[in-house]
Amino acid sequence: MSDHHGPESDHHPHVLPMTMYIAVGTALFVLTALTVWTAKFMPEMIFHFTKMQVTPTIAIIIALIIAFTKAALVCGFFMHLHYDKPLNRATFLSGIFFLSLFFLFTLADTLTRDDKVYLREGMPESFKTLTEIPHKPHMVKAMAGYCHHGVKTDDKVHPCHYCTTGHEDFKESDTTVEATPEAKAAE
Amino acid sequence: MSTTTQNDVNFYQAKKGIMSWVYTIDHKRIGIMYLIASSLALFAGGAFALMIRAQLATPGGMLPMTPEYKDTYNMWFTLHGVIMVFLFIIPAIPAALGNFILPLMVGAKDVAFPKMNLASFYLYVIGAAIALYGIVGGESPLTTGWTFYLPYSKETAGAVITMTFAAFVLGFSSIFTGINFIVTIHKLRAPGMSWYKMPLLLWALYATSILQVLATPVLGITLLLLIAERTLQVGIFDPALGGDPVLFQHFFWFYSHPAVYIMILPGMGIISEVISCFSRKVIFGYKAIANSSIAIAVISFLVWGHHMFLSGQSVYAGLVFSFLTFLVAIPSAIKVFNWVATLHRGSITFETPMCYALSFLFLFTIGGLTGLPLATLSTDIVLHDTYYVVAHFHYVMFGGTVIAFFSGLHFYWPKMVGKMYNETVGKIACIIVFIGFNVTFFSQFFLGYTGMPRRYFTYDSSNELWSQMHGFSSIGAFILGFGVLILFANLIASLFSDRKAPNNPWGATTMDWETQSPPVLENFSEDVPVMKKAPYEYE
Amino acid sequence: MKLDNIFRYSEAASAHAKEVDSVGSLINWLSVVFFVLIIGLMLYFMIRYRRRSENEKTPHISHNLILEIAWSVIPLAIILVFFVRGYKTFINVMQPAPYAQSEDIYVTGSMWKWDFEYTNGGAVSSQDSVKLSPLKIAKAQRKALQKKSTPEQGDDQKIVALDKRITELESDPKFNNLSYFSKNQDLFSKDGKSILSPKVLTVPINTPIRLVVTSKDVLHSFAIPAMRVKRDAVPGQKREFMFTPIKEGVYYYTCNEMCGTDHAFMVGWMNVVSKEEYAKFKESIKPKEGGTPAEIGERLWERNCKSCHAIDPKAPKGIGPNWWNLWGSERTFTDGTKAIADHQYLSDSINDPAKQIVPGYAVPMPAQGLNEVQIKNLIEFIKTLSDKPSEEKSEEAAK
Amino acid sequence: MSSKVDTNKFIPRFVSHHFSNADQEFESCKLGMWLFLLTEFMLFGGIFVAYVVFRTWYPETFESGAEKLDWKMGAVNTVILITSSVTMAVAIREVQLNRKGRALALLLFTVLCGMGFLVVKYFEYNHKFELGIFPGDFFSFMGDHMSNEHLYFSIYFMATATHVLHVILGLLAILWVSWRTAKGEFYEAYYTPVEMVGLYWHLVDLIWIFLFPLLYLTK
Repeated sequence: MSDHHGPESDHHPHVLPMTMYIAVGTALFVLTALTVWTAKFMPEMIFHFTKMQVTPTIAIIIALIIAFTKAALVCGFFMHLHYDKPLNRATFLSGIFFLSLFFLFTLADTLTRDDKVYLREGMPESFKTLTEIPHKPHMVKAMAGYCHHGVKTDDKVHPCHYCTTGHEDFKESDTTVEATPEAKAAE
Repeated sequence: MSTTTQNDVNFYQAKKGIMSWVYTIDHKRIGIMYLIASSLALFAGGAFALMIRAQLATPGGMLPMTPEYKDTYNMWFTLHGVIMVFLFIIPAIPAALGNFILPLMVGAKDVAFPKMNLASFYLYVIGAAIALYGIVGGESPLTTGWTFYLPYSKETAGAVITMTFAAFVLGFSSIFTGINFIVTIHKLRAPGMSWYKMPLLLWALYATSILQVLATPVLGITLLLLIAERTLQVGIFDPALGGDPVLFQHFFWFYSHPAVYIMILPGMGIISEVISCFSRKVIFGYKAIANSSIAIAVISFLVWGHHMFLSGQSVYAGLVFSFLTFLVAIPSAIKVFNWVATLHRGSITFETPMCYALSFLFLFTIGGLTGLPLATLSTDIVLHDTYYVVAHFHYVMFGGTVIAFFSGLHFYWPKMVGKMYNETVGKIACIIVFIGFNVTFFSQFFLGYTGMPRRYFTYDSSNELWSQMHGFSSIGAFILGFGVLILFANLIASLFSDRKAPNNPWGATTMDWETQSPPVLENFSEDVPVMKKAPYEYE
Repeated sequence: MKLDNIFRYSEAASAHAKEVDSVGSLINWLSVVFFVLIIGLMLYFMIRYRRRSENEKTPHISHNLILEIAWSVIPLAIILVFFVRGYKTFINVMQPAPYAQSEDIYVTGSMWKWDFEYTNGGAVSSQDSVKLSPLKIAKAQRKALQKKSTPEQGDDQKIVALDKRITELESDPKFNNLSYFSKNQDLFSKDGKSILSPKVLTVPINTPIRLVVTSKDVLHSFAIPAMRVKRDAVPGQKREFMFTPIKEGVYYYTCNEMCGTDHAFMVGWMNVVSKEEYAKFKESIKPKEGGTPAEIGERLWERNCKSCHAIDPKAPKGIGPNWWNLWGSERTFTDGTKAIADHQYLSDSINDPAKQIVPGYAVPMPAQGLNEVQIKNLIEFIKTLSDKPSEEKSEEAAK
Repeated sequence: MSSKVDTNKFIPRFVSHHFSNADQEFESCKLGMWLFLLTEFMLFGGIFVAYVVFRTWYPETFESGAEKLDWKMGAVNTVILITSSVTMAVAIREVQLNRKGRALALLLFTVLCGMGFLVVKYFEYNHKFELGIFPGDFFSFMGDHMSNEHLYFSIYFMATATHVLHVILGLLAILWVSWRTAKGEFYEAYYTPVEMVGLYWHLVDLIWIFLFPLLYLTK
């Protein structure tokens, strides 16, 4: 084929300085540490000093802000969007745009759903049981013979790492230990 | 065109043998293969359509009313939908005609990623094979409708996993085509072709590709979640496990509403080309048509909820979606007005492609206007999920897209195969299709108005209007099927005729007509083809 | 035909139907105007500007800004009117104000029937529905007369009279909307028994009716075209809508969301009656309270089980097993195992009907959603259905 | 610049027939890759939408579910993925500078990190399965939990399994470009596949950046 082009019509790479990679990498590690700290340790500290609770909403907003910052760093520098053609940047941003439309309009429905139909006298019991399934999550306590982390209390193979002093919670709350077949067999 | 050299051998003769087709990365050959495959899908889907109409011709139907045959009808309309949507309408114009024409139109030697183009075709074939397995592979019939609504698609015994997986694979085929077209239009335009000098079909294909790239992945994850729902019982969409079946509809329509525009936009592009060409006149309001394609692409992402006004969606979301739905009507209307204005003071001839284009204007106008009562919230209460909806979207999908596909097929046929078809037979077929179509679907508006629900395999025999209209509709369907058969017979007969097509039989001005018919292997004889004059510059 | 009736939907019988229909007419008339305009111009241009010679020149008209703005803005203004006209009615129907006084009826869809429960705890059974359909009764009577093995004198006249009544009822405008199924019962039956038992929804006239819909299994959609209402029944969730019937009569309702094999049969009819009649009707379906467990169980049977399970020793074979002499008998199942019909077996087979099936009863019983007390009462009732004294039987079962 | 290329060391490469020059080819590939990444955003977007919808509906369930995950393992995996992302980015830089050996070493180190991620994920999954934490209806956890916590774990398993699938595909792609790097096919004028695989690998990292706080941290 006549029109192949040799290396003389070459592409010239845009080489970025090493310091940039190091700086961005460091920033990403620091932000990871920060997001862990804000989620796991900061609420306790704030509570200790100010007696204020960090609500889940605030926690998730903080986490998302950090996540978006990290994402911006990765996209901008590692994926070279900061230096790239506007077209590629537009491609990326259009993804964000249409994704946010997806979020926005789906939530516009799910957050304003009118299935909390005004309840009145006379709703039949059967109808009530049919329609209250999804919206009422409730706590299910641990089964007999299991600690609240879900590990069998007499399991020698997989001891529970979280109940540090033995299955402490289990001993406090559960009284049906005799009822389990294993316990009976042991006696 | 230079004198005959090695370069002027057309792409059919440049390489020989079956393997040269199997391994080809030539966009023209891939386009031809797509055309054959999707036409086969059209016939399969059409066969199901005729069976549906045969069943509904009388209230009692042709199937015995015993439990084992009720699912047969449900399977027919499901497969009609699945085959027509995923195997025919979505790939027909972009992947078959678009693949052939787009690189010629931009003046490129091929699409940007020829191997990916071939992969797209093979994914299509694999998807079609999986779908075929789902139909004849011994699983119980799929009866969910092409929408796969949960929880029914979770509880039914049908071949849901097979079919959804087929649609998943076909989705990737569609994505690959979309990526290819966007990059080709961005990077491989001929020197001299600026954005506003592109033919309008390119704008339409560009807008289509945006939709394919952005919307299809959501279908992918939706179908994956549906498969997970059936195999792992994940419960995200299952109310019995705390999930929400309406969320599935959001997921599904986030793809499937833009998909409606994936179907219609390329058709609109073809109509722009054809009307301008056969009116011998510059297209009226070029920028308006071009920009409205992009506007449709963007707004179509905001309106999916109008399929769900009554589906348990919040009424407030319904308000928002109704409002936005009205907005998307405007760009479509602008296009229609521009096409009609193009006819004004033209020099109009009525070759077969133009006949189809004019039928398109007629049918698409009806299709568009009958969409308004569905977008209006209060009237949608009456019409939702009735035959009115069926009639409306067939006016848009068949009267719009498929008629535009026929128009494009006749328009580009000389370029694709190098032979002219019989003009008279083509026109007769067009008239039969037009009449058959209107008889079939206009009667369904009356059914919908009087409350006949969709997807019923029988109906009230005491309602005379219903019996009459269903009867009309069934007769029309067979007329329509007959017309389509003549159409394809005419085209296939042309292959064996000796009417060689000139390079530019219609006197069109876009770059694709500058090559020979059929084109040479690398499309243009020149090394770097240059756009010489703007499109639609007829004198 | 009156001009404004060209675009009417099915018969309008609710308060908001007029508004809906007028919006529909408005849209359709404007659509006609636009259609005539567009297609008229198209046809005119086609004829006026057809090519007359090969060398025709066309003018270079690339665009006309004012024209283009006009045909973008005018349609936009028009369709915004549609939006405003449309949404008010929609909100009123789909989300009635919580303080609105209304008669509430709870609608449950399941494959493939609709159930209606009223605020006084009453529910309609299929049997009641049959009674509510004069046409059905007349047809059933005629059939019974024709099938008689020993015809009596005067039967012929009776049949003629019934035929006349049937024709009358069929041509009655009130019954024009009746579904196919009421008239073609025979087509929809299996082994001589109707597999469908559409229930009649009875509502009072001129009263706001609030229907709260849900579903037991998959998505359904409850629609009454004449009332201009429709809404999906989402399993596990409640949806409501409100309408005020303004015309007495019988109107059909349908399921509009694909829900499986018998989707097309998920239809029935709604009876709009006067307020007095409705009060009487509501009183008649009010569940009786108190009584012995067996009496409560009998009422449960009437409501939930009667359509499939007979309690009469002479009754023909039904969809489900006959309950006469069931208690304490030995049951053989399709997998060959056997069991004594004691309390455990009965409550098991009510809770999980598909687990053990007696040969000859192919259709598994749908889940009934009865609680333990109800099951106990039902079993007490089953115990009384025996030709032996009840004490003896229960002793046997105890052994 | 091309004069600097040692042609003994690198295999010269020609531009495909339908492109007019190497820049056009590179930019086309890059645009194509970005469009592909766009589809990946939308794909994961679906799962995130499901997450947000159910989180707003059942906040307690999600808090209870998040407590059952081991945030330390998640944090370790985040660090691993970020490290691999850095090495991948630097590997592309080395290819651009014609340093074949260093590029290869960095690519292989990236593969190692990816495998480390999979190993940690394996232990996490294994622990969940031992406790009976499965998606959806198979959820058979015996300890304290919310009544519909299987939904949280459905989303957790769907999201992480899809992500793990992407990690595996990414690793295969990196191995492929490592092999071609070793053969000397890439140099400053032609390194498109490395760049593309790099973009893909960063996407994998990008998605984990969101999955980690949303699934593990926010209770």
